[in-house]
Amino acid sequence: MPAQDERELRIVGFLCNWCSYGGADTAGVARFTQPTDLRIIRVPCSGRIDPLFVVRALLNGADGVLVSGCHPRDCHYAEGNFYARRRLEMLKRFLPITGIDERRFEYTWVSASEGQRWQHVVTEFTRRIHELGPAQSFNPATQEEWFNLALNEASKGEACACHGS
Amino acid sequence: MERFITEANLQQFAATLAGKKHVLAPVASGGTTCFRRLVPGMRLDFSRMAVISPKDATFPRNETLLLVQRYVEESGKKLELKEQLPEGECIVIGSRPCGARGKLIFDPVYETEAIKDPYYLRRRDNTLFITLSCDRPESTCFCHSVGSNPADGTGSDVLLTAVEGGFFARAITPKGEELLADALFEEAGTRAEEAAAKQTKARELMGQAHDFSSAAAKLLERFDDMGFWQAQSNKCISCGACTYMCPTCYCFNITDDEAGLVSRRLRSWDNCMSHTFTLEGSGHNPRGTKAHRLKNRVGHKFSYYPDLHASQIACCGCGRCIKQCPAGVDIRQVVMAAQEYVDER
Amino acid sequence: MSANPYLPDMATVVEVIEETPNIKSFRLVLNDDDKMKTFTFQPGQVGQLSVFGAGESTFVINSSPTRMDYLQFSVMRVGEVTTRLHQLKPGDQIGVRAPLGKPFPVENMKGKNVLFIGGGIGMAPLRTLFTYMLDNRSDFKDITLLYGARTPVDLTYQEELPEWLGREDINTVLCVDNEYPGWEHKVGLIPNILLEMNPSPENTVAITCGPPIMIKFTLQALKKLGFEDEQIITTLEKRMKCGVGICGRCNIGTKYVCQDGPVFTYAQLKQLPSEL
Amino acid sequence: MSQLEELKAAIRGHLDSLDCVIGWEQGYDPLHATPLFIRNESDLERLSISPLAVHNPATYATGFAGKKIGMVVRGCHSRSIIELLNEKLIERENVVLFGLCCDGVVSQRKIRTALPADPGFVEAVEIGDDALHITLAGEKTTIKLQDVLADKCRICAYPDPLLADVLIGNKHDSRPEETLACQEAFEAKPNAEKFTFWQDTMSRCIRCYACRNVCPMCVCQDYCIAASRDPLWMSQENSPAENFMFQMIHVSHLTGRCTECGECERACPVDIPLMLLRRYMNKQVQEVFGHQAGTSLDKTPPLLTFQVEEARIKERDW
Repeated sequence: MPAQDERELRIVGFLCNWCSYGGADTAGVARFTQPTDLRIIRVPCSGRIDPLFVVRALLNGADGVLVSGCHPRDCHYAEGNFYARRRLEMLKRFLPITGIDERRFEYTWVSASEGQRWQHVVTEFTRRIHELGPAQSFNPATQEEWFNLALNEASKGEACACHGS
Repeated sequence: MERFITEANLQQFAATLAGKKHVLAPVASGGTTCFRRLVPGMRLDFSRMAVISPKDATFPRNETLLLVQRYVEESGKKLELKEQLPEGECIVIGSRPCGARGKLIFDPVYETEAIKDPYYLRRRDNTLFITLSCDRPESTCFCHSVGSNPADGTGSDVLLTAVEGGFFARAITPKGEELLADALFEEAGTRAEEAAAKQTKARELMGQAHDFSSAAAKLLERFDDMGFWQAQSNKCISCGACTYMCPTCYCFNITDDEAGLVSRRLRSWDNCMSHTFTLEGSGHNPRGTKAHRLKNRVGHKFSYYPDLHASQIACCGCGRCIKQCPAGVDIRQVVMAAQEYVDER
Repeated sequence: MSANPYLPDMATVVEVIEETPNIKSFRLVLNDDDKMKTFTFQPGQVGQLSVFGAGESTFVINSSPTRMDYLQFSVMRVGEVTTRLHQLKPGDQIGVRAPLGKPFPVENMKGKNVLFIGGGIGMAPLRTLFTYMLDNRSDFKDITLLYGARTPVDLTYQEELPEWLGREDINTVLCVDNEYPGWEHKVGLIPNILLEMNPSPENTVAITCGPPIMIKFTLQALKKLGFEDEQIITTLEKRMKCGVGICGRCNIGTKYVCQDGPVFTYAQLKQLPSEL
Repeated sequence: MSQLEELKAAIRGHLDSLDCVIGWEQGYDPLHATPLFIRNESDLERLSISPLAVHNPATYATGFAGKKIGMVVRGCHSRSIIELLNEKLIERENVVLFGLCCDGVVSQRKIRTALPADPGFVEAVEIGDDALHITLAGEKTTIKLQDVLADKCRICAYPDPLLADVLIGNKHDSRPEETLACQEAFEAKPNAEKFTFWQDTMSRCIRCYACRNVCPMCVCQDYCIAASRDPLWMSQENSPAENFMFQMIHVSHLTGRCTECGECERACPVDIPLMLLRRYMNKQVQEVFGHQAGTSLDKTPPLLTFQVEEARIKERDW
């Protein structure tokens, strides 16, 4: 069931096998109501998630990407999520310079027993993505869009007139 | 046929054409000048030679060769292949003589008795070149060393020469004459002489040409001298700026992309300076270092290709590879070094 | 081939043979009956196999033009395309661009002794010519096959080996690098076994294919046995894309392996710049 | 003795023990320099250290693995060397650093903009203390060095090499207080504008990988994931999205490692302002980890380590 009465959006979830995937399962078993936009990809550990997975998903047309792992100090592999936290934080901070709305990406921690927290996270994130609406394709979709883009950008002159290395 | 067109009218001519056809022209973009698809409203930028060559017109950076649709039916799996031959005409406005002539290097390779590359042939036959002759050479220009000159009309349909107030236009092919029939072109009057004088001056400014006549043999002689090639390639960073800028580099890659039940076979520019270009499945690489690769790049242009194709050097002398090289590798110098090499052993 | 040299013909996999743990042979039939009936090639020519979505790779057609029920290709699993090829099952669709390249100079071999020396997957290009000669046995004098692999399970064409070993009109020698329980044939490296066999170069053509290191030492052994460069033939491997001499990566100097090869005599190879 | 002579003398003393010393010489015209690999006295004669000599010699450092080489380094170049050392990609005993206290190098792009005609027509260049006198198509133009300094030099915090075996020139005692207005203006733009800017700019990219190959920190080179088919990170398709994907890869792999030498942007044949991405990301790294790559020896890049309690990463509420 979609969160809102709208078209389903494409949200990709990277969930660690040991905590968050279990948390999602717990939520499911408990029959908590959840939006269905999220497509879950199970990974061994949040430390397995290359931030480029997220980038690739966004450039391939995902409307949102959610990463969830074990709470810090609770990583099944002791320290995978500590590394993940640094990488994902940097990704989140990086997105604004690309013009991709950083709200389309989020990372969080959900343990296997936190079915309710999972329900909350996925509902909130899905709501947020629906508020943002479908993501714009990085490749202009039609010839006309190409033309408009090229003309608009040309009319602005150089975005960074002074740059020079 | 000889005509004249004012600068403003040329802009208008280009804009009108761009409204009807695929026009590729040098456009100022982000502080640089590149060939781009001209959109009505954009202005031609003739102030400098475009960084990227007009090769895209006849050999786009990537094109789909085939589309493949898979079906899973009860009777089994089925595949449907769709050939994706290019359609439509293209007009290049503002190429320089080197770029227009450079594309001819493709012909003996892409059209032989046995093999005809339909993608290239269609594009070539459906592309017109309105070329701008150069009024002064840049320090990287050496078209005169590879059998051309700054006002060479080879490979062009119309040759423009900048004169007072606009451009003197000479049709080189019947299709070029059709273009010049447009009402925006005026009587040429006495401008033919002005243009001729300009062209002569440009040629004089180029100075002494390099003599590459012994390159084919000398490069082969140096083939096994890896010390020579290591020295020549010291500063090379093995990127693809030279090959992708080059109007004559014709090597390509073929790769498949897959999404669900649809896949496509893509042809894209490839780069002989990259490690993967010749990397074999077994892990063996006959050109494992940048020295091997530079040897092949220079050898191909100045030795192997001329050997196979009537002594024609596979280089149009546009100098883009020199000007755009992040490390300043100068192909002229490499060839001269091979020619002048004295074996002291 | 079609007017568009990049357009593969569609074919159906009719049989998959697991030759060794990492080599499979695929038997294909072109979907277009007429094309299959009129398809001609010569021993040594190659084809490009397409697994759509993964890509294309070049393999020698290792069935014989004398046996045209199917086209056979043997594929070692090494990369993306070959891995996907190995997943194919009978009935699956595949693209084929063939024949490409130059064949073995069969005419020149008529009336001569022929010595085949194959190592591992290098047996594939020899198999086509070998089978062709078996089917035209009277055109050739003595035929000898020396075929080796690292271990007994790495020997391809196990189905055919008993026939080859059993035929009176050919001399087949098999070898593996080390002793293995139950192995009744020669033990040792191919060049050493070759020297042991001591074949006469008199009116003989030697055809060899295998891993680069084996070819290198086999060539040395053949020279030691008195073979002239013109009497030795091999086939080369290069990364290829277009297969028709355009894309520009398989050249050695002016020669394009996809068009001018893959078959070369040792004499021709010596004329080429050293970039194998 | 001029700085150049001082440097030559220093290099001369080491030549015998080194495979080569990497410096610069004049390139295809008097306005362009090119890297020089000095192996003997006659090579040494051609050495130039003018503000036109821009290339980062650290780019070549890993290519000489196992050999002992020398490099003439400016401040930013020394940062690249330090970072390479920190990541154990080169060995200290295999490099001899001839440090130049640097007053900045030029941006060829800015020169091009400042000149009345294409710099391709350059005939002669005279380098004064604070200006370039360029003869172009018969006419002489004077450009103030200050006006064409590379961006990295305008805001350079490390003009003096942070690591050197020989130091040439006078150390700087102050840092420029300039900021890059363009950078700040770009960062402040709304997402939609940044998005369309990159869409259009990336359509210019031809994926020549000059930005990658010139980067001293891009050490995978021949084995870059951009060329991998399995896993397939990128299509060969030359579209804005695929081109941008590569820049994402580059940024991601440089996080906490970029020494801001600006080579990627300089090398780009189609003038893509890649430093917009680099500087922004470096600022984030500085903010979160207090780290500046290549500024001190024996520092681990921040993404290769962690703290159990991250002082500056806030957990978000849900």
